[in-house]
Amino acid sequence: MAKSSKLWAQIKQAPVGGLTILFLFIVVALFAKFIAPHSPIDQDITHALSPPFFLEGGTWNYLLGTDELGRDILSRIIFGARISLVVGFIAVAISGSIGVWFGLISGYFGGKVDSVIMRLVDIQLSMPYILIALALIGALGPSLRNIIIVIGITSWVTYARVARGDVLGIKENEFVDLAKIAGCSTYRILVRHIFPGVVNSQIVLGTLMFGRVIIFEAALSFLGLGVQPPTPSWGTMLADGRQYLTYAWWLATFPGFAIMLVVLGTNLVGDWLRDMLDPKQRAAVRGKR
Amino acid sequence: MKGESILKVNNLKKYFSMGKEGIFSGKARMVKAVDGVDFSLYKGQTFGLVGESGCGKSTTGRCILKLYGITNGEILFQGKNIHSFEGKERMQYRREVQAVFQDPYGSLNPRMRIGEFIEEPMLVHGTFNSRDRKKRVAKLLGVVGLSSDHASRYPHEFSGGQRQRICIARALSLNPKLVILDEPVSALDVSIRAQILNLLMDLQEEFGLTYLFISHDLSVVEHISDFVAVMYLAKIVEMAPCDMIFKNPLHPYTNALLSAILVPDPELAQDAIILEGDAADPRGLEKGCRFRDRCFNATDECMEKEPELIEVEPNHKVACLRVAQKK
Amino acid sequence: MSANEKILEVRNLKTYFFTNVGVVKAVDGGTFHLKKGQALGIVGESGSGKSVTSLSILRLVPKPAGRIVEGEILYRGEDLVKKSQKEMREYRGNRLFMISQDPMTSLNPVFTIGNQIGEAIRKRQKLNGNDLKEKIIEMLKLVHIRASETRVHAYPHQFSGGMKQRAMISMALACQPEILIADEPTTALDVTIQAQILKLMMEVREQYQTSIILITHDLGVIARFCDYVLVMYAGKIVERADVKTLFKGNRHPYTRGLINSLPHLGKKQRRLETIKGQPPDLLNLTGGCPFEPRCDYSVERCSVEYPPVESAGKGHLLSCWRWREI
Amino acid sequence: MQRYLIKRSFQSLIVILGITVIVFMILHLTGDPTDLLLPPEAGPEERELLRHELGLDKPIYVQYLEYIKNICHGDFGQSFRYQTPAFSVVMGALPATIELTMAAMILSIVVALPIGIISAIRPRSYYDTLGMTFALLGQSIPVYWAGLMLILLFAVTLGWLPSTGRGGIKHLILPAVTLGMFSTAAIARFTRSSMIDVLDADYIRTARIKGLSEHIVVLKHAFKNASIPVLTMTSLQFGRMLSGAVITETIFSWPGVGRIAVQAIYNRDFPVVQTVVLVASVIFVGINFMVDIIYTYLDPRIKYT
Repeated sequence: MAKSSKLWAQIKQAPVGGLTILFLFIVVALFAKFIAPHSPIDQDITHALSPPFFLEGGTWNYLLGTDELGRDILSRIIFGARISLVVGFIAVAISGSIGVWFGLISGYFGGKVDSVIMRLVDIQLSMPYILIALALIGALGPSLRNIIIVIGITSWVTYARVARGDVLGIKENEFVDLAKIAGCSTYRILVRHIFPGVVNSQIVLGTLMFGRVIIFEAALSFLGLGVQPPTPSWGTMLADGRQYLTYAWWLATFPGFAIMLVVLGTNLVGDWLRDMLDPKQRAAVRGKR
Repeated sequence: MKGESILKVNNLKKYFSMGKEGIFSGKARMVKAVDGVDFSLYKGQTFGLVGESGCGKSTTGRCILKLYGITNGEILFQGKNIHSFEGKERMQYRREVQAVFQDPYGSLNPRMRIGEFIEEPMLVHGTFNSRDRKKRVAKLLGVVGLSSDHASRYPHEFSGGQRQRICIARALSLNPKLVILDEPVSALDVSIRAQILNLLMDLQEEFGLTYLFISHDLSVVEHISDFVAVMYLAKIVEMAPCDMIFKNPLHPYTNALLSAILVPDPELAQDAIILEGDAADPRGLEKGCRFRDRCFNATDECMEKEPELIEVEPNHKVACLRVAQKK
Repeated sequence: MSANEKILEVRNLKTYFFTNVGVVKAVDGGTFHLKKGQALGIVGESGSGKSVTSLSILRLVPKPAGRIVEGEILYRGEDLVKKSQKEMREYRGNRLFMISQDPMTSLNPVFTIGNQIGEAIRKRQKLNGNDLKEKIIEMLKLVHIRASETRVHAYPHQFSGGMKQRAMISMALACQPEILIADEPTTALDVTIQAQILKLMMEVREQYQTSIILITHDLGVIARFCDYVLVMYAGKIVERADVKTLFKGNRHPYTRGLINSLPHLGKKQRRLETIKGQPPDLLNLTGGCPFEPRCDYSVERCSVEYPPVESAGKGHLLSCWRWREI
Repeated sequence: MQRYLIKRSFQSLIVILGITVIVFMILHLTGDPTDLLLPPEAGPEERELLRHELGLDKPIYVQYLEYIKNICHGDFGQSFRYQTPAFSVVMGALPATIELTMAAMILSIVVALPIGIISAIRPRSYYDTLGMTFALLGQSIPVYWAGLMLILLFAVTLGWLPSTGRGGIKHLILPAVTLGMFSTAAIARFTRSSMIDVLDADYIRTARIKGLSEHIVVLKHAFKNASIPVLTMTSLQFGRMLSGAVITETIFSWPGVGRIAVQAIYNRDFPVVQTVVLVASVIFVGINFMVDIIYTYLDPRIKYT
């Protein structure tokens, strides 16, 4: 009774803005075909660099204007959401499932296993990850699949560190000893007793990392080694728009704004989830990429 | 009085390594948590193991529970060395020895329903089918004074005393022979403590359980135990049947402990023996009696010679040179 | 200054915690006083409000959830409830001091013991350099810390639990407060160390005529140390009496149950008497007596109306509808 | 303390070795460098010859050992593009990057600490809400977009500050703000939460019981404790910054190692890429090691273990 009313009190504090942003983002990405007013790749040179509707020369046909090839920016942003959603979702799933296991094993067994995994984490944290990612993508070729894989394997450390910290705490609990005394196998202890205790913080982390990954993917595209044209991606749009910054500012501004909104949404929702599911975990994880 | 021995601890030693002394020297720093302890548990009886924090009483319990490997000595369960158990025998041991710990909050997995929690040992050991297990959970809940519809609830809905009852129910689920009770009432409020102690004693009678009762609280130990051992810095300093040790304590440490108990009665004027200083660092003790620095009776000999635990009167063992000389 | 002077009077103190789940009435109408040189015990189980009472006196109730909603805390006639936090600083450390529950966490781990005691000394005397250091060493000697000359420079983690509690007491001595509140000062310590600390506190009390409020769940400590005792249950003071009356002539069913449920050394009984049921849920209290569900004497009236404070003898007050029959 | 520092330097060494392994592996993953060095029409014999010259026909561990040997001698290989030693290419650009990251770091700390501390003292106050809203935004804005928007506003529209190149404080402002934005937000939020944690501690209550003034309680007793996790977090931010510098330098045409590295990746100039990665990693490991030494002053518990 006390717990349910507490839960309700926390649900009432839900960040409506953040949830709305994320909801819209997912809907837009899933139904881009039906929502977008234009094709994202059809070029119309006659309307190239047309400004957004509220500026002089803008038309309602191209709400947010067009780019240098006359493609509708709004439609490109709508289709770009797909890339962000797919990359964010899969990369988080990959890195989360790698990281959580490393963290579980490292924390539970301790000793030499722990030292080895923690050194791996240190190594990963010490390297400028963006260069590693760039070099890897350069080597493997810039396909969507490779981008997801590279982001996935370069961001497992955060999950591992958080999971390890959780496990170290959970391990101190006497129910773990009681499980051993009852004759539970190590696998059962890990899966039934330890894992449920790390799930909440991993969900929180995954939400926050979702935003980070979107930024990361766009950064790769921005540097030219992300999703290749003509597929619309927010990072590529930013990079392309950069050249026209002085006289067609809308090219770079709107896709960046979209990234910021989505990331803001994940941050808001992530913070709320953390307060609700995992009050112990502080902003600690935020800084660690 | 004694009856059948169920578990025997012979010269048990447990040292913990505290890291290496230097990166390049192989010598490890050792903390001797338990340093040569002998005792036996007899069927249907309660053996009280009492001492202050860090004396090694809990470590002893954990060695018996096979949560730690041991450094030296042996633990015999019904005549067999428990550290030689493999496979089937190991599971058999896990079935027959259970435990209840101090912290009622840490003992329950917050994400497991009470029913699952009590059922888990039976599930792991493959006893009964699913339906019978559920029935048994309901029955066990009744035995410890809870209602069977508590099974579907989560731990956060229960108070400390109720949680401890749940732990007891789980411990009983496999019909164990021996239950290690490690400070089972220390974290509970005074008014709840008595409930749990009564429950433990009732269950012992009903199921013929053997208890190893580990506690720092002498009045609780006196209440529940048949036989008591007092530990100080990794060793037993005095061991005797309960009445004997409380009526006629021989070791100066036992005396000091007893006099430090605050009797809830303002009219009983007490003159506590105030011991100087803190418990010594076990690392500094190479020779001599481990209690010598705090002892009000220590002589030069105590600095040099380590006393053995010897029987000074029938069933009453003490590790003190001065007491041994007097007798 | 007479020996019977009331230096602290608490009147109808109500300290509530406003959580997002509901209001917890941690202290609900506490009235008591403390005389010069007296050792007042407050006994109760977890959640009874005994610690919140002491924090209220110091005006250190955890914000923002906790608040003193009503009542007066008169220290020599001055109402502390009305003081600002800045004004309270003149009382804390000078007139009032508290030793808290856990010596392990109540000292700051990153400063030396000497530094932390020095802060307390400098509150009263503006000492510096060597004078200050000597004063600190003197303080450590007062609480029987050996080798105090070197221990001044030690950090808390190098001290054992008992030594930390001694260091806390030496801080109290440096402040020379009129009222020393000790919140479970020995709970985290071993029995032999507990005996040392209690002895030290008795010395302090005798030597400096300090009034002490000792908060504990341990009736043994109360019997040993206190003159007068308050028994708290679910935020209410249910019974108060001098220590002898409390143990021998108590009339409240909770007090009686509490005392009887203790195992008595040397008096081997097969079963202990118990108080039935579970501790109360402070969020769901009705208007009646909070002990009613666990009480063997309860009648219908108990669940509806909280009993008034009545006198059962000199200085013996209690709140129970049926105390005359007990 | 010695034990601790010896242990930490030992760990750092292992980390650096591990990095060399990974860099070496990535280098191998990128394929046969002879493709790049030889004209496409080169025959297989020519190729074999070059492979032999470069030692590529030896077993992989021999190649790795030689690689380590060369690094120890300061030989990081020739830049394919500049035809000069890769190490000197990177070292030439390093001061610019250090200038930028240091400026960004100092800016972050100077701005973030007061925001975090004041927000922690008065949680849910007007100031806290404002500070934390900005921090949340700061953590949500991508570096590259922030950079472009700052250029748009201060360079293009207002014309106050230059948008590209290095030289003087004016040139430094926009890149430093861009690079420091995320860290400022992160450190501010983290400082706030660790201060709130610490302000809850028993020893803070003890300090208040002693009647100490509020600023001594907060700045002496609380902050010294809170600074320990904040320092850890800040040192991790350095790692982030070295990555962030890659983007920032690209946007502002800042002549640092980040920009060189990106160009090198485009040009498949691997000796330069690996030198940048190694140098950056060693710097980061070095910073962490210095932070470890600072710890021993902040936290006496470390000194004695």
